[in-house]
Amino acid sequence: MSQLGFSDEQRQFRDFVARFFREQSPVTRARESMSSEAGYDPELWRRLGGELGLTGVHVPEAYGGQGFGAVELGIVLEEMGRVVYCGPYFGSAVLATYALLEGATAAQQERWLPPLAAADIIGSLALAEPGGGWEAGIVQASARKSAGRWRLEGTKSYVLDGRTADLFIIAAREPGSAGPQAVSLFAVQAGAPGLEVEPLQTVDATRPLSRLRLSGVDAELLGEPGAAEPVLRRVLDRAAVALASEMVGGAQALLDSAVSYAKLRVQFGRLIGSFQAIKHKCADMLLAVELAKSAAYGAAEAAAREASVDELREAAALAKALGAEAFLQAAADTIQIHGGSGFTWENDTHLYFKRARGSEVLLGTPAAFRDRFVEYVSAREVAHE
Amino acid sequence: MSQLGFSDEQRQFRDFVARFFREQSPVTRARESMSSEAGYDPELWRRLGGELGLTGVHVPEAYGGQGFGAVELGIVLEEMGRVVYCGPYFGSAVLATYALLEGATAAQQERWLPPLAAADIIGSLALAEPGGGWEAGIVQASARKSAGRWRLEGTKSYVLDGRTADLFIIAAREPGSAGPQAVSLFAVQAGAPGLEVEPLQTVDATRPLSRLRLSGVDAELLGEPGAAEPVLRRVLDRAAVALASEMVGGAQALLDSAVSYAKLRVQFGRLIGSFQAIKHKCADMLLAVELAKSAAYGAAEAAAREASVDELREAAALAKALGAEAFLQAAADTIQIHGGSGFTWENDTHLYFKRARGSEVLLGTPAAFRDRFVEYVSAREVAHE
Amino acid sequence: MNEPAAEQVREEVRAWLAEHWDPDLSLTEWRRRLVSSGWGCPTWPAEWFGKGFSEALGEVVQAEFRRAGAVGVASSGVRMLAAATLLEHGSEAQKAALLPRILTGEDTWCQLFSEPGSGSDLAGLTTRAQLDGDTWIVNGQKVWTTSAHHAQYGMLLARTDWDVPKHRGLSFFVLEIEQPGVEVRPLRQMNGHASFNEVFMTDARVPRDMLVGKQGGGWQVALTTLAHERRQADGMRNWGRAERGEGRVYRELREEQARVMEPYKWYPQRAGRVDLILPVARTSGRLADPVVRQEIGRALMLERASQWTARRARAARELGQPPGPEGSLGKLAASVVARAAARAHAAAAGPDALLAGPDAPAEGMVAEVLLSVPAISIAGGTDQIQRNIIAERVLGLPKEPRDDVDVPFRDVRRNPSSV
Amino acid sequence: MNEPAAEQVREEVRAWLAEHWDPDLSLTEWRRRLVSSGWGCPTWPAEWFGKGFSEALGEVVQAEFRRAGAVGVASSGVRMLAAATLLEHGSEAQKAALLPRILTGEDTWCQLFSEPGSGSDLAGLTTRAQLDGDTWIVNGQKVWTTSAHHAQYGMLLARTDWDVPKHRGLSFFVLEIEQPGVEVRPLRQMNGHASFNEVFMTDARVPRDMLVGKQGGGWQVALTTLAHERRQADGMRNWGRAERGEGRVYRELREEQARVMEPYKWYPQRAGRVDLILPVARTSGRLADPVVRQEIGRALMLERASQWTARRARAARELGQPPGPEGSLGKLAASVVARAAARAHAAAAGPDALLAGPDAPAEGMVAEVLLSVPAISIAGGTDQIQRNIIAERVLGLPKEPRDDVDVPFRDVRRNPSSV
Repeated sequence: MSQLGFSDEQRQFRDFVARFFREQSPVTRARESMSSEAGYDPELWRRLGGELGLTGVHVPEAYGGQGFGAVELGIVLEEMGRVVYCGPYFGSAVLATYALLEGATAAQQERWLPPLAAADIIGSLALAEPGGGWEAGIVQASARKSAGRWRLEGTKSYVLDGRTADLFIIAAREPGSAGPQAVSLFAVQAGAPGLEVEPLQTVDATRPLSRLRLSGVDAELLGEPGAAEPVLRRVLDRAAVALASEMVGGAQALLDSAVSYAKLRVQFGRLIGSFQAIKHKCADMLLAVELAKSAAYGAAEAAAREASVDELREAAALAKALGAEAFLQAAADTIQIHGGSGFTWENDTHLYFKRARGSEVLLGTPAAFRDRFVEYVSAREVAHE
Repeated sequence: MSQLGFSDEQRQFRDFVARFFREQSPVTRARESMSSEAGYDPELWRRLGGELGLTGVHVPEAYGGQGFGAVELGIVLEEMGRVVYCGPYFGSAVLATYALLEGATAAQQERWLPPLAAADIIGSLALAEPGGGWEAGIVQASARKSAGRWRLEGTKSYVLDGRTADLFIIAAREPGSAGPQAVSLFAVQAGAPGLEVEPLQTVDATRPLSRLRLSGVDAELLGEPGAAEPVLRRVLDRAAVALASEMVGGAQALLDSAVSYAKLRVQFGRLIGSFQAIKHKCADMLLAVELAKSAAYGAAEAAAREASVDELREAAALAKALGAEAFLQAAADTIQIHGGSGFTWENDTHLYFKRARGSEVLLGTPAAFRDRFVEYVSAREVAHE
Repeated sequence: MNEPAAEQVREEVRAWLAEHWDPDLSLTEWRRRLVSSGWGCPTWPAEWFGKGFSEALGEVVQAEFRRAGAVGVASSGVRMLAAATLLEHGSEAQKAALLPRILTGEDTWCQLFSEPGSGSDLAGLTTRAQLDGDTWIVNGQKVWTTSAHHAQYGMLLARTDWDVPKHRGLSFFVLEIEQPGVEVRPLRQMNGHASFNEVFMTDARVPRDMLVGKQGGGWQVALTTLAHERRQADGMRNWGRAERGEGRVYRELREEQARVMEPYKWYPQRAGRVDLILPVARTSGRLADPVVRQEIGRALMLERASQWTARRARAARELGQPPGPEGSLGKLAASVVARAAARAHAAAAGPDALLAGPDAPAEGMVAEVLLSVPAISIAGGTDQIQRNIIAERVLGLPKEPRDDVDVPFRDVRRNPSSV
Repeated sequence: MNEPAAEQVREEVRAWLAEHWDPDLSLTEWRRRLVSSGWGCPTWPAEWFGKGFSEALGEVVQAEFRRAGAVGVASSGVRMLAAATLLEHGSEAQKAALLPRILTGEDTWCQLFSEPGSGSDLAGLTTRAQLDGDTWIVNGQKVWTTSAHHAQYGMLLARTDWDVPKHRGLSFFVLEIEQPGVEVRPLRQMNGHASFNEVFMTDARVPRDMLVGKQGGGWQVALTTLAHERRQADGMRNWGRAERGEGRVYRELREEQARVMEPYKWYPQRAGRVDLILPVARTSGRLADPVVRQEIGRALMLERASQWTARRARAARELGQPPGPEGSLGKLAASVVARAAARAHAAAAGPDALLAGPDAPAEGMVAEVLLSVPAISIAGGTDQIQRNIIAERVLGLPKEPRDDVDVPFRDVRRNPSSV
């Protein structure tokens, strides 16, 4: 049972993070970053690591992290979501870092977690393939061992920060195998021979994606062979929670923007916020945002206290689905409330709208998570009978 | 391609039918009928047949009908829907009559259509079984021929007007067969030995349903053996169109009621219809009702001009799904606009609400029709490529 | 305000209970002891049947009562709204005369606020009270009154001045129900239940000393009632735990609870009975249908998130943090959950959604859900009013321009049918 | 009003075309012949470049043009709104000077109505025009102007009197765009297109004789423009059929059409591209997913019903029957269809909804749909305004109380940023 309260320390941490992003990375920064050569702001990124320790907030102190948990990670992402932070945090600090935390040997963790936690390198998890699916079962890419070396073949898609990543964690399976078993994780460094990175054109320019072509790429096995399935489940549940936090941050920023505008804008001699059509839209938005927040907070707590797999996956599905819906609806409503100007490039709303569209399908659609949620709840009910 | 206009004759017919129901069968009549012993008003029913010819509006003149088509039938049902007419019209004049028109031999038609068209007897189509489904494929009831006589075994459910019907048309299959083929239609008269009629308690008391238990009931084969599947498809497509017409009539009545109330009721010193919350709800209701009407009218035209099977089934699915959604939403919104009084027994809205709830699932849910619509449209597109 | 220590209180209450608690007393006898001792309402003022304790100390007392299995004062239903209102606004004489029998459960109360002509716009009510000598003469009609048919008293809000703005011309009275000028009629709802009444007042009489608060100050008094009503509605989920003890006092308590709960028995259906969705879907075989699962998922997710939102508000309160918006959304969230639940039930039931009664899914509960859910968006403030309140009070959006609040009520447009 | 017979007209136009139609003329040369002969706009008055024919006879002429493959006058884009407005409200001199070059296509027009501070509330605009001798001096900013960057003229609505109610202080002008006081800037939208402009007027000049209608009568004039705009928007679906003929006139016509259509090229995406949903779902393999099919079904059904609703309105018109409500719903229906289509596209595309550009579903069209659909609920009147109009004009619901229409505009609250 989740408690759903934040301690005073956590609230102070949130204030600190919120102030940092508000001041150092307002939305104008996302605009600059997304159209820059690198696609992110390397200096800001390094500050997140070295100066602030945010890239390692959830990494054990032994590996150079802060040793906090999923709740603090959720706070970071929520505040990043508010400003549509444009950088490799979600791909590197969440997906890749969790993959190493959950799936690598101690030696591998010692080697890669400190530079990841310090934002000295960028990590990227390459799981999905053309056609999508964020689970071990969909993996087609193959890993063949010969003469003591693993070689990867195949295509990965929707890979976050592929163009800028230093380290790829790639899921591949034994040749000829099928199903979620027989899938392993591998580490490949950027620039490895046979690894081709093709940037994809994305709806959300603040979250760059790539396609990876693997042609006999030399790779290092992470952890045990054939053990990727449970690892990926833990990683993806945690990542879904983190993404949900980012989405509720974005949704809250939209609500704030819509409400401020409705308090300023006059039409027909009245503030538009005094019209029921606008008022009720804002109230519904608030309800959706608060429900999504509760889901995200509850899920972060479940992840933080190493809840049972069942409890976490249920909460993660809830958080991801409600977060995506609230974010997308808030974006559409905020455009609508801003009227014509809400549809312009100059207005920030479209950055959130595009982030919402992208986040909706990243890691799985709300429909897929809704279906799973029913499965989980029903299974638990039957088990408890 | 449908034309979607009504001729002047059709408009006059509508005016005539509308006036009749408004004057002779206002909603109070439905209230009386639904709680009466018979469950309908036999005198009114006989007037629909003899005096007005409405029960045979779509029956060829050779069988004592008016010889009009599906458009006129749709007009009758739309006007009945407006007043939540409570009587066996849909079950007898639509389902049973269409079943005979489509699936009986000329001799059988000569025998049964005239009394049906004249409302001298009540017919009822018994197709669905416990668990539902309005298509030949679901039939489990069996028909065994021995010594030249057919005997039916099984259970039918959701049978309209079972308690008052004189003639049942029952779908049953060859023992041991499966799938939509091998299903035939049979005629059984009320009171036949082995036929047990159990009234079901229904959400919509204006449309009584029964369960039939068949224990070796002696039955007469209708038309050819094993030919029921295409017959039922034609019958059910036409019935879906008729039901859609009834639903848009109900939805229109609700909209009228909501709008009148919003023009009369004062809160906060203003007519409530001047509040955007009410105003926009009414506008959305109008849009849904008009879209549903267009679908129902287009589908009635397709049925009337004996359109291709493909065109009719597509239009019928459209009309049934949109009609059900518009009706149910209009009912919920009208209750809401009426506020507390809308939730009382005294207020007529609940009669429409219950009719809407029942009509939503009768013959198949909107979700099922939506799925089929996609199938049909997609098949046609591919065929035309 | 020097409070005794918790330990001391615990010992005192234990000793008192050891001496006085007796499950074979009649419920009224036992509660009279509670009232006279002050242990029944320890957080009430010492001079009014309480002990003037803090909430925390009150919790200590309650814990000892639970430990001993001792029954408390009558605390459910509309009577507690009356008690809270009288405690805050009543005269000395009113408190002395009315509070004890509220606490013992001897008196049942009802609330006479809403009228056919004023639902959302409560302050627009038109029931009229005119002073005639020492008696107020009341004429008008009230509606949505729970339990009026067995109530002794009604909290009556009536208009005593038509020449001032609407909120300023109302007065709050205690009306005796059992009198010739008051007629109570049951009001049947679309789901077949009749848990409310209409109350017709024709020259009904209220003694002058049964005005609560000031003449023309009724709106402020009613706000106290409404605030407690909201709190009670929030707590409704935990109601009606059956007491299981043996002895006369328990027997009478169970009867009292059954009587009090009777009008609310369909409220769980009104809220959508989310708990029944999966069982219904399993029984119908539709749990495997992906489209049905989406509807079910929507309802289950909204319900879960809604529960967690209430818990968030509670957690913030317990941590002493300022309340966020999450605390104001419960009523609207309940509507959203209930609607989603109704859709899920209909989808899960399939064609059996046509049926009602014992043959229907979940022994007719699904039918009852489908026919009860529309009430949740109306009762106790429509969704539209909730959205206005949330937008204005929580989000700070500007109010709609109004022309009915600053003018004499006499000049305000109102429903033609109202008196 | 003695009209010639259809047969006689048909022969006349045939004879005229046989003599004058020449696909090797320049487009302008040919259209000058149309203008001077009156065959280009036969339903226009005979004294204004037409023949004063009925719609029915006009149809006869058009049919002959189609038969001969002869090109017509310039009739697309904002210029025709200008023509209709001038024809109804322009002075003799304005009609004589401006109409011919509209019809030949030599002049392009734009519409200068909307402002940043007045979107839904068009009559609240604050662009100011002050008479200085024989010249109106205009200051202010307009927005959402299509084609301003290559227009010669703008239909300008500006405020000339601040001391009368808002609708009565507006005047309608013809503004020359190519002058120092007018600056046109492209306005980029969230979908990357820049099909509109902002127009800044700083001491821009309008000769006194370019006031259209009366001073202070601009609102009535603008209503004519808006009525034609609505009609044009309804007909938009049939636009842009490419002409296929050979010869200079056709070549120039195709160029003109491409230029006119350029700003509208994303409009089909804005409307949801329902036609692409099934192909996208087939390609992605998601057509088999029952949940995706529901979304697709919703969009396809709404689109079909919406088309049939338009057809119903047309049928009633053709049968000479009074128009029903179905004719007023097109714009709101289009929003509903587009939103359903966007949901269906997203569902059908699956994870590929993340992508844009040539690698993305339907060569990036799905991404463009997702980023364009939000505009359809705003442009040309938001959904909220549409619902108000439908509720008030079609359903007859009462208007909201307003306090901005009967007072001097000077005293009406307006956006702080506006001039």
